[in-house]
Amino acid sequence: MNRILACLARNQLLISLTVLALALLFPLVFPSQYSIRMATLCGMYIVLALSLNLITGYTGQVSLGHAAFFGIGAYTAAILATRFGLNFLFTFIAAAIVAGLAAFLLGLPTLKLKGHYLAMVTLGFCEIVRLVEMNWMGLTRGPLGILNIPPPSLWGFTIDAPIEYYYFIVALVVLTIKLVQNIVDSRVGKGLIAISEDEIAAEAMGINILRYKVMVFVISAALAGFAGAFYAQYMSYIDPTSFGTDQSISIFIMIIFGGLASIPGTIIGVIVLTLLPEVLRGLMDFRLIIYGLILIAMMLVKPEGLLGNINFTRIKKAADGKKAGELK
Amino acid sequence: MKPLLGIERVTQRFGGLVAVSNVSFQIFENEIIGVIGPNGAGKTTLFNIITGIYKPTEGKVMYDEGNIAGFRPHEITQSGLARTFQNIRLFQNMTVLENVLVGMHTRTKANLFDAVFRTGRLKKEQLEATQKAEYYLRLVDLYEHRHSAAKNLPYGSQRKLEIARAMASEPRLLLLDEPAAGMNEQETAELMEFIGKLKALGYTILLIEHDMKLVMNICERIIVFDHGCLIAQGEPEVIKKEPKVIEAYLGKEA
Amino acid sequence: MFIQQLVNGLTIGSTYALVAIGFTLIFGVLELINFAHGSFYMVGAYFTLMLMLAMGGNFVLAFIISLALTGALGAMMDHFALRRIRERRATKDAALISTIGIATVIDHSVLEFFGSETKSFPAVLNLGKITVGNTIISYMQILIFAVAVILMGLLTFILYKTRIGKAMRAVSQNMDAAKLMGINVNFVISFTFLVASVLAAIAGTMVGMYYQAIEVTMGFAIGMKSFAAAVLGGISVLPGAMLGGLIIGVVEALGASISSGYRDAIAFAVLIIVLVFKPSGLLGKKHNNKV
Amino acid sequence: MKNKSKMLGLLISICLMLSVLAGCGPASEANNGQAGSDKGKSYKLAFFGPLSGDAMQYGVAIKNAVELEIRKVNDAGGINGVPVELKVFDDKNDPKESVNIANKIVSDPEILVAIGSFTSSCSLAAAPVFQKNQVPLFSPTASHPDFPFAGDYMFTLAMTQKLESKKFAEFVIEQFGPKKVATIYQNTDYGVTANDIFVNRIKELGGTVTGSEQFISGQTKDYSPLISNIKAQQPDIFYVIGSYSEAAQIIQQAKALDLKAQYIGNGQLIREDFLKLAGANGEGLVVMSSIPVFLSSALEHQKLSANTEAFVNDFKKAYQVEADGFSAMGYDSASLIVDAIQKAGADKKGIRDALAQTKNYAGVSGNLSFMDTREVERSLINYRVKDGTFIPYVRE
Repeated sequence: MNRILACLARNQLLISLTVLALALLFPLVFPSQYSIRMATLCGMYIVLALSLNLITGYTGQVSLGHAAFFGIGAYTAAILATRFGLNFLFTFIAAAIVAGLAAFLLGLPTLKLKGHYLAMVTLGFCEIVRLVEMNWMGLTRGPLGILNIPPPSLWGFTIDAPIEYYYFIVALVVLTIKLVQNIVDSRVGKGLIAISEDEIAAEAMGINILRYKVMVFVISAALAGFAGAFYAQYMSYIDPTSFGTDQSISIFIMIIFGGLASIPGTIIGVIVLTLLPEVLRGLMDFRLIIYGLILIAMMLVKPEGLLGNINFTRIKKAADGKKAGELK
Repeated sequence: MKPLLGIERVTQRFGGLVAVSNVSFQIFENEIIGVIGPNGAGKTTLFNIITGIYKPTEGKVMYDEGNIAGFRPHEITQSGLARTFQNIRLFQNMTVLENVLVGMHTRTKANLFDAVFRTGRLKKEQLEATQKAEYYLRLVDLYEHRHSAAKNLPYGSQRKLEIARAMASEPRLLLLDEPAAGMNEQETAELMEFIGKLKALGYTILLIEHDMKLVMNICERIIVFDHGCLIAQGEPEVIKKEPKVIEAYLGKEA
Repeated sequence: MFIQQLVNGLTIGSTYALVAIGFTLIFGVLELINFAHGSFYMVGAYFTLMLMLAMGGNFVLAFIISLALTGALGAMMDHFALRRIRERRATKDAALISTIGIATVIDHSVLEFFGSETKSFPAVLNLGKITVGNTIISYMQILIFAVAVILMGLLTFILYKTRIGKAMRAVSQNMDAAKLMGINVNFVISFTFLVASVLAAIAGTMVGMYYQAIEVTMGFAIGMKSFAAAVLGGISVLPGAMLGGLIIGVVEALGASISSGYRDAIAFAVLIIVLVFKPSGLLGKKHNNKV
Repeated sequence: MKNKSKMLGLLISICLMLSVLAGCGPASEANNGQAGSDKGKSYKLAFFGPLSGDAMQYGVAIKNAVELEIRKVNDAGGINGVPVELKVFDDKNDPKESVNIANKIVSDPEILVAIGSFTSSCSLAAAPVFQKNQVPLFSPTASHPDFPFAGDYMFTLAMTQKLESKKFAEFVIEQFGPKKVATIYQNTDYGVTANDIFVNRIKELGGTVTGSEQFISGQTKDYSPLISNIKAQQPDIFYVIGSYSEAAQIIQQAKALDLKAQYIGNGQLIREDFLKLAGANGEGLVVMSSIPVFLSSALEHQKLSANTEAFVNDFKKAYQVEADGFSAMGYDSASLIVDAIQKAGADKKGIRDALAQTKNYAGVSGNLSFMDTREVERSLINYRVKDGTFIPYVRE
């Protein structure tokens, strides 16, 4: 098994390029609006899941409130786009900033909490945000939701054909992957992983635990806000029902299913769990029973997720090390 | 000669229990000080006070003319104190090299901006850091295992890795909490010889240890604790004969 | 009017306490948030109702069989789904996801067999009500409060006065050490799930009797609030579940009288504020980290 | 033990791989529409609504009624000899799903008209997709005021809340005089809009509104704090806007807290389950509705038109369950679409124009006509609950 992993690890770059090529060719192979739409939604969820993986996978802090930032981003973009007609650069960045700010305000006082207490606080926060969206009629029109959100446009060029949306989200996904990888492979990333391994030891190494947790919380929320802005301008209609705690929990399931702290794992986890309900659509009533059973079975067979704690960069280094060792 | 670290009348109470009571002593540059005493004498509690895990109920910890009592642990490490733990606290799933790189956290500067845009500074610093880390690993001859996970190392090597990780933050004072615990004869001898090398490199070391042979051979000064009090202080030979020390260890003659 | 809202709050609070006790028990012993607990609460109520209708209104028998069935379901859940995850030393999140899967299966099976419409629960105990000034208190409200206290007392008795209770506490301190002491850990944990599921079934039936209506979504609705109650009181501390439940109930009732829309937002805001100032909950022991 | 988990693992991964492959395959619609009609010449329609999840009961009722009409038409030889085929989709009452399905439907150019969805938020979400692809979307029940204006291909058989709630307010003032009114409403697009329009119209007609309390459906079962608020305002009239199960529990808890007022409700409560749930507490409740009631208990007291009578019996025979207002609207939607296809043939724009000109159509759900803004105008049918059944309202 580890021989396969080693070979995978060695030509990591080759594999990711082929996957990217496949992604770019996808709309030509499956041209129907429905498949492109599903692929675009997968892309959006990948951005969301990767950002949550930064907090839960790499830094070990369970957050069940990710949909709150997804919602804040969506509403920020929707309100800015509908009321001021700003181009998508502005709405996306504003969405990320507002979501990041919300994460900062929540994170600063609460990130000293551990494990289940933090999970409850984030779950509660997600419910509070949803209730604010439901009740603040003046800003969000409450349950009526926001209609006719204009598609993203920049200096005259508007994105509205499904295929344009698809390539737009593929670009966002690549950006997110690069961002997460860069953070993880840096001194900052090592600090985060140290926090997830053993907080006391990490602090003894001179890492300011609270500052790092708040930082990663803000980055991940900003990314979720980004995905929210895309969702708002892609669906052209949003209402509070899609930003509740059930959405947070389903994103959380995706990263556990795919494998914590693993970018390829998260991507596979998202694709499988987004397509599963569609594939089971035919079974109408038993669909969700089977979905539950698959979850249970998966946790029995592979509790650490499909590609859990398989870190290809480490395997590659070990393989190179061994090869170099033999030479010396 | 100005002391590097001064403990002034430090007391620590947990509820009713007094773990450390009114302890004062000083440590000077490039000394190797041993701290001994029966279990529960307050040695590790003192360590935790110095490294900021507990804020002392009373008293001061003077370092660089400032009282660092109550500072956060990461601030204390930043100012040049590094420590190991009684029960090993390595980053288990990270590789040996990565553990040491985390140890160098305070000595490297690449921030989030550098990481995201992979700036030149980040790459240069990463290269230097890796080389320095490999130097420390060679010191504790763990270089060959640098890419294997920390949890796969044998017990003795894990101890040495923890020391290498502490050294990586280039401390002025190295605090070792029972480094020889669980080591066999041959490993303890190697450790003794290694600590000697550290002294030659100019480190100041404060270590807690039960292995009397190691303490008596390597330490220039010994501090003895019993029931949270400092009952004796001085050269190894003097401490050996000190009646209070014998009594603390062997109990009163019948 | 304020006293009436207080009474309303205490009633809602005791329904949360009833469910929160189960959360605290499972978390205390296993350090696991049991997302399926709300589903057992709902399934317990459905079993009682369906059995009662099938057996011509004999409530007591239906109630007892329902407790047995739900308890067995809980123990089975642990045995088949969670035991192997524990044995493989997997992360806690895996067990968490498994309970979410179980909750999904239970909720949608009930939806499949009993349909999605709300079922009316016959008023088994019609005890009437008393009016004090203009505040109305129904005996049923007092009964629910009393049952919550009794259950907590019973559970405290089991935990601190019986052999199995001692074993449960040992497992909660250190599972491996408990094994070495010859405790059959898997049996103890399955028994814990059995007790928690019986508690959930009792709570579900009581709430069904009081509101005279049950529906499939009742489990999810109360699940989050009672988990918040358990955390507010200091998770793994039994009286904490009671205290947390009552506080959240009262805060929600008073909040609703201020602005009905933000009723739950106020309850969760109070929870977050308390946790910020008292990180391990109101009655939770502040565990200082042993270095 | 070891190889058992290996085998289980293999099983799981095969099942996952299959699902991933099937998922990515070219849009494999789960075609579970009408069996029988060959792939050859046929008028294709699509239905989407909540067939699972908590709104399942409403979606299934409408689907059954639509299929009943299509079976009737096909048995009679189809439209000018061409059979009608219906593709059915389940949107789980989730706007995101409705948009997914909308995209699936428009990908198949043969589908002439889409019937759906049940709630306004789902229909609103799907509307832009159908409007952009010029496919008529006919929702039997979406009553959100913005829906008819989401595009000129949008139709709804429900009187929008703007008209319905205004008529309710006028009825209340006319029957009970300008009294003190309190409302409790569900925080959904239906509830918020219905409450706002009703409350404003009451004020315009001189009534006073003592207060409006709001609840989030599915969030809690205990409405006592809200009811205590309302009781303190001592209203004469207490209007409950919510689903039948919520209304029943609210009324039951209001009676338990001795809230003395004339309780009134709207069309959502007209169901057998409401009477069962509310029990004795329902006595004296006045219900205003723009859709008819077919409960067996209410039928004895009512004289039904011939086609309504036929529909009620056919529905009961086909599905062994009572038809309700929603299924009546579903049935009418299907028959209106069939008439439009008869006139305009397989041309979507033609069908749209034919539908828009419908004037006082004697449908099963009452007599209706489309205004030029494609909103529907209906007359109110009101009831009172007496001895556990709905009887036609008569002023006492």
